[in-house]
Amino acid sequence: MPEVWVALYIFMLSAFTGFEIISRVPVILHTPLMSGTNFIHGIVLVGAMYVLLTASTPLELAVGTFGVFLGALNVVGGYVVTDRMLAMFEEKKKRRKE
Amino acid sequence: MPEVWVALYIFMLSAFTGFEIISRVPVILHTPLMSGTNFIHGIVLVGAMYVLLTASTPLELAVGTFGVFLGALNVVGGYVVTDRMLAMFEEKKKRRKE
Amino acid sequence: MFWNLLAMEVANQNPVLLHGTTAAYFISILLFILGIKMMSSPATARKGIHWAGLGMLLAIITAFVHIYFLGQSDPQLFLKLGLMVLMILIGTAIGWYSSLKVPMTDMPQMVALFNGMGGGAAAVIGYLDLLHGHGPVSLKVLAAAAVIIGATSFSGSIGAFLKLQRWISSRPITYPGQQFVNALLFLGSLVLGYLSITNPTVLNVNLFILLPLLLGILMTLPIGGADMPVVISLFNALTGLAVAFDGFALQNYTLIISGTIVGASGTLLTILMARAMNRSLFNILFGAFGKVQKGGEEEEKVMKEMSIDDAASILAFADKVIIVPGFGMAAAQAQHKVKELMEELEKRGVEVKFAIHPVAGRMPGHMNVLLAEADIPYDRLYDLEDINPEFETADVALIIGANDVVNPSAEWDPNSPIYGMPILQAYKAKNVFVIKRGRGRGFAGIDNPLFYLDKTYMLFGDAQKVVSDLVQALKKL
Amino acid sequence: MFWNLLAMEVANQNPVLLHGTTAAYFISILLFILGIKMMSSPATARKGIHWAGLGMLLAIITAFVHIYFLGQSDPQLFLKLGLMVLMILIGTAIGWYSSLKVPMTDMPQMVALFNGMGGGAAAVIGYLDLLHGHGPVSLKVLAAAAVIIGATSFSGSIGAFLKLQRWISSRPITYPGQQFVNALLFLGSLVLGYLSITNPTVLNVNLFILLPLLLGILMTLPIGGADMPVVISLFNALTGLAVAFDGFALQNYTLIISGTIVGASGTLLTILMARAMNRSLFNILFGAFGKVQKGGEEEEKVMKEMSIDDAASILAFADKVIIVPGFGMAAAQAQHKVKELMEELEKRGVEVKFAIHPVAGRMPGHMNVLLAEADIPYDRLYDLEDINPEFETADVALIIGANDVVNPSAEWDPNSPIYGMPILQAYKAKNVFVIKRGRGRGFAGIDNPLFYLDKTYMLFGDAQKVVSDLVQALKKL
Ligand SMILES: NC(=O)c1ccc[n+]([C@@H]2O[C@H](COP(=O)([O-])OP(=O)(O)OC[C@H]3O[C@@H](n4cnc5c(N)ncnc54)[C@H](OP(=O)(O)O)[C@@H]3O)[C@@H](O)[C@H]2O)c1
Ligand SMILES: NC(=O)c1ccc[n+]([C@@H]2O[C@H](COP(=O)([O-])OP(=O)(O)OC[C@H]3O[C@@H](n4cnc5c(N)ncnc54)[C@H](OP(=O)(O)O)[C@@H]3O)[C@@H](O)[C@H]2O)c1
Repeated sequence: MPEVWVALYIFMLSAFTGFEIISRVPVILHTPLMSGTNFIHGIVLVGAMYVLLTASTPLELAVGTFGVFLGALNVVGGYVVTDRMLAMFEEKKKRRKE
Repeated sequence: MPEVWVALYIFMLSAFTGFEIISRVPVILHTPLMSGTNFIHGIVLVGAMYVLLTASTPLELAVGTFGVFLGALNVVGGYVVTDRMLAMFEEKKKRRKE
Repeated sequence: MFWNLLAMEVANQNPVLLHGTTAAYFISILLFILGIKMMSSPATARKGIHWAGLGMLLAIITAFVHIYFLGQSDPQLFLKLGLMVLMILIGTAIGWYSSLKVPMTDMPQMVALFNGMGGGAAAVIGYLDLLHGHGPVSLKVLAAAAVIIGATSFSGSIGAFLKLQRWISSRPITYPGQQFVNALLFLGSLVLGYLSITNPTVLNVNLFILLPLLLGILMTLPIGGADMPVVISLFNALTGLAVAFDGFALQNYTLIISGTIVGASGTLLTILMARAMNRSLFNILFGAFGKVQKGGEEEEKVMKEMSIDDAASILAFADKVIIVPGFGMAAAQAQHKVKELMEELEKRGVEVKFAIHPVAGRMPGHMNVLLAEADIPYDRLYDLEDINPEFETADVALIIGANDVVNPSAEWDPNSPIYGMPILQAYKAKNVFVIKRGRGRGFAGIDNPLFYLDKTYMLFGDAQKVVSDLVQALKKL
Repeated sequence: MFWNLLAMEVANQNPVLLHGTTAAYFISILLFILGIKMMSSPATARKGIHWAGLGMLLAIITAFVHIYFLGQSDPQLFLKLGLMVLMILIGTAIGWYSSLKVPMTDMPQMVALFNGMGGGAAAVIGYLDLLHGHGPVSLKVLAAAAVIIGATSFSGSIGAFLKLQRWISSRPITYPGQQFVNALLFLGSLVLGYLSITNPTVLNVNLFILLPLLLGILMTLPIGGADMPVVISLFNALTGLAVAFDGFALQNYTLIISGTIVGASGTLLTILMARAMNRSLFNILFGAFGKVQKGGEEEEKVMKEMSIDDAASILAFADKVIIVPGFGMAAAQAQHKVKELMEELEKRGVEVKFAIHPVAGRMPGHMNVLLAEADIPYDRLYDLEDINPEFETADVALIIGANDVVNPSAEWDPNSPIYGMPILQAYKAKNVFVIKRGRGRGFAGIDNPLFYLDKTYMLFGDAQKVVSDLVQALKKL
C-alpha cells in the first residue's frame, strides 16, 4: 500500500480510537482528562528533537532549540498538573470507602 | 516504517477501535450485533477472490472456488439475517412514538 | 504469502489503479466502522447494517476491477472471473433464499451457519497459502493460525447449527476424558501446523486442516442449548481473527482491519453476553466437561392442571396480574389474544403488567415487537429489574409459553446449567398459571421445577387457543 | 518533509535500531491509549496518567537513542544533543516548579499555558519544514496547517491564561467589527500560507506565522471567563491536530497517532464540556461577538445585610438547610468550620444537606475533596439533579462563597453569557443566606441577581471567619 494511504488509514483508525475512548466520561473528569490529553500531545517534544537534528542554519538551530524547550514545558507541566488533579480523586476514593 | 510494523500498528488501532465501539451495548442488541459483525468478516470473500486469482493447479482452483462460495454465503446470509433482525427494531421504534 | 499476487502488483505499476482501489477500500472500512457504531444503538441499528452493506458492495466491486487489471497476463483470468461470478451468484441465491425463508425464531442458528461459512473461507485461504509454500516463516505461522482458527470456527458453528436446529440433541453431550481428547486434538493441530510450514506437502496440509475441523465439532458437543448464543459469538470473534491473519498473509489491509475489528468487538461482545447471563466464558466452554447428567431424576413429578373456567375466575378477582410471555406466545402467534385478555381483565379493574425478559423468545426484542404489534401500550411492559420486586405482590403470574426465563433452577440449583442467569421471579407470585402445550422443554432443554410447585397450575394447550378460551370464559363471568 | 532526516534514515540501515525504535514507539502509543482509557474513569484515573507518563519517558529515551545513531555523520551532533538535554532540563525545572507551586485553584490556566507551549512547538516544526522548502506539496500543505493551528493554539492559550489569571480582564472584550477582523486574519493566514509553500523565503514564512499568532489572541478576547475551560479544551484538540500534521510532515507515525488521538478525543471532550454547560460550541466561540455589554445596568442595586446572631437563630429553628459551597469556601479553607456548623445544626435537629454543582470551585470534584477532607459524610452530598427539587422545601439555602453556580441569570436572562447553564436553584429556597467578602464577582465575572432578591441576606466577610462566628453564635443560643 502506498505510504500516503498507510498514513491515512492510521489517521482514521487513531481518530476512531480517540473518539471512542472518550465517549461518556463523567463531567467531573472533564478537566483532568483535558489536561491528560494535553500531556499526550507533549509527544511533539520528540518531533522537535528530530527537527533539531536536521537543523543546518543558525536560525534553524535557534528555532529548533526553542521548539524543544516548548515541547519539554508541555510534557512536564502537563504531567505534573494532571497528576496533581487526579491525586484528588484517589484521596476521595480512599475516603469514600465504597 | 517497516511493513510488518505498519501492519502491527494497524492491528493495534483496529483492535482498539473495534473494542471501544462495542463497549456498553444494550443486551437487546447482542444478537443482531453479533450477526452484524458476522457480516463484516464476510470481507473474507474479497480475500478469497484474490487467492483464486493466484491459483495455478487444479486443486488450488477448486479449493479457491470453494472459498469464494463460502465467502459469498457469509456475506449474503449475514446481511439478510442481520437486516431482518434489525427491521424489528425499526418497527418497534415507529410504534413507540417517543 | 501469495508471491504471484505480489508479483502481479509489482508488475502492474498503474497509479490510477493503485490509488483508486486503496481509496475505495478505505471508504469500505469507514463504512464498516460507522455501520457497527450505528448498529450498537437501537435507534440507528438498521441504518448501520445498510451502511456496512454499502461498504461491502463497494469492496467486492473494487476487488473485481482490481483483479481484472492485475490478472491481465493470466491466461485463465476469464475462467477465474467467471468462477467468482458464478460462486457469488450461487452463494447469493442460497444465502438470500434460506435466510429469508427461515422463521424468525431460527435466526440464531442461521447466524451460526453463515459465520461458519466465513470461518471456512478463512481456513481455505490459509490452507492455500501453506500449500504455496513461499514467504517468510512469520507469515506462514499466521496462515497456519488462520487454518486452525478458521476450521475450528467452521465445524464448531455447524455443530451449533445442528444443535439449535435439533438435528442433533441440544443437550450437553459428554463422555469421560472429553477434555483430554480435545486437548490432544489441539496439540495435534499445532504439530501438524508445524509440519505444514516446514514441509508443505499436500498430505501434510490436508491432514493439518482435518484436526481443527474435528476439534470444532467436538468442542460444541458438551455445550448446552442455552449457552449457544455465547458460543456462536465466540466463533464469530474467532472467524474475525482468522480473517485478520489471512490479511497478514495476503498483505491486504482491508482484511487485516475488518478482521481485527470483528475479532476485538466480537470478543468483547462475547464477554458482555456471558456477563448478561451471569456466566463466565470459561464455565460455558468447559463447564459441562465431566459433569455427566444424572439420569436418575426422571421420576415423574406431578404437574397440576386447572380448568379454564377456574383460572378465569381467579384472574377476574385478582388485584394484580403479571403476564410473562415467552417463546411459546411467539410460536402460537397469541399476542392479539393476549391483548384481548388484558383488556378484559382491566375492564374488571385488574392491574395488568407484562414482564419482559431480555432473552425471552428467540430474538432480542422478540416480545417487545410482538406486543407492540398487538398494540399493547409500551408503558405496560417492564424490564427484569423493574418487575422482579413486584411479583411478591402479584396475585397471579400468568406465564404464556415461557420456560427458561422463569426457571428458578437458575437461583436454586448450583448444578443447573443455567445457574446464575437472571430470571423473572414468577415463583414469588401468590399463584402461578402456566400455558404450554405439554411437557415440552425450553431452548435450554432443561427441566423447570416451577411447574411442580404447589401454587403452580398448568393450562395445557396451544397458547393462542388457551388464551382465547380464557377471554371467552371471562366474558361469560 | 525533512529530507535530510529521511536521508539519514535511509543511510542508516541498522535493522536492530530500526526495529528497536519502532517497537519502543509502539509500546509508548499503547501506553498512551491505555492511559487515556484509564483516565476516563474515576477509579483508575491516576494510574492512567502514570501509564501515559511511562509511555512518554520511553518515547523520549527512544528518541535520544535514535537521534544519536542517526546523527553519526553530523559534526554538530553533540551540540544538538546537548541543546536538547539542556532545554529539557530547563523546561522540566520550570514546568515542574511552576505546576507544583501554583495553587489548586489556578489549575485551569496552567493547563491552558502548557497546552499553548505544545501548540508553539507544533508551529515551530511546521515553520521549519516550510523553511526547508523540500518535499511534495501535499505535505507542505499539512505543515502550513500545523503552523496555522499550532500558532493559533499557542497565542490563544496564552490569552486564556492571562484572562484566567486576571492579568487582563476576564470579561468578554468586544468591539465593533471584531468578527470581520478575525475572518480577515484567517484569510490572510491562508494567503501567506500559500506564499510560504510556493515561495518559502524567510520573510514570507515569518510573516505567515505572525498572523495566526495574532488571530489566537484576538479570538479569545470576546470569550467570557466561564466559557474558558471549553475554549482551552478546543485549543487542546487543535494542538493535537497540529501535532498529527507535523507527524505527516516528519513521516513519524508516533506523532501522527498520538496527535490524532488527542485531536479526536479533545474534539469530543470539547463538545461534551459545552453540552454539560448547555451551550453550543458555536455560541461560546462567537456568541459574544457584536454583543457589546450594556454599561447602563450599573445602577447600584441593594444587597441586604444580616447580623450573625439573627442568621444563627433562623438557622437553628429551620427544619431543613441546604448548604451550597463554592470557590469562596475553598479559598478561605472553611471546610472544617463548615463541618462544625453542620454538627451544631444537626444537634438541634436541623436536616443539613450539601448541594454540589459539578463545576463549583476551580477543579472538578473540588468541593467533594474538601468536604471529604473535613470528614463530612459522603451521603450528605447531593448532585445537581438530586438536590434541585429539594430547594423548594428548604427553609434556608446557605451559600458559602459560591456565585456562578447559583446565578439564576442562567435561567432568567437569555442575554446572559451563562444562559442555559444548569445551576443549583438556591433561589427557590424560603430564605437565602450568602457568605462572601463583598461585591466581588465569580469566575464568569458577571453580576448575580440572586443577591438582590427580597429573601436574600448577605453575611459579608471571609468564609472561614463568618462560618466560625455562626458556630459560636449557635453555641450561645
Ligand atoms: N431472545 C434471544 O435473543 C435469544 C436468542 C437465542 C436463544 N435464546 C434462548 O431462548 C430461551 C427463551 O426462553 P423462553 O422462556 O422465552 O422460551 P423457552 O424456554 O424456549 O420455552 C418455550 C416454551 O414454550 C412452549 N411452547 C412452544 N410452543 C408453544 C405453543 N404454540 N403454545 C404454547 N406453548 C408453547 C414450550 O413448551 P411445550 O413444548 O410444552 O409447549 C416451551 O417450554 C432462553 O433459553 C434464551 O437463552 C434467546
Ligand atoms: N470546577 C471546575 O472544574 C471549574 C474549572 C474551571 C472553571 N470553573 C468555573 O468556576 C466557577 C465556579 O463557580 P462558584 O460558584 O463555585 O465560584 P465563583 O462563581 O467563582 O464565585 C466565588 C465567590 O466566592 C467569593 N469568595 C472568594 N473568596 C472568598 C473568601 N475567602 N471568603 C468568602 N467568599 C469568597 C467571591 O466573592 P467575593 O470576592 O465578594 O468574596 C466569589 O463571588 C464557574 O463559573 C465554573 O464554570 C470551574
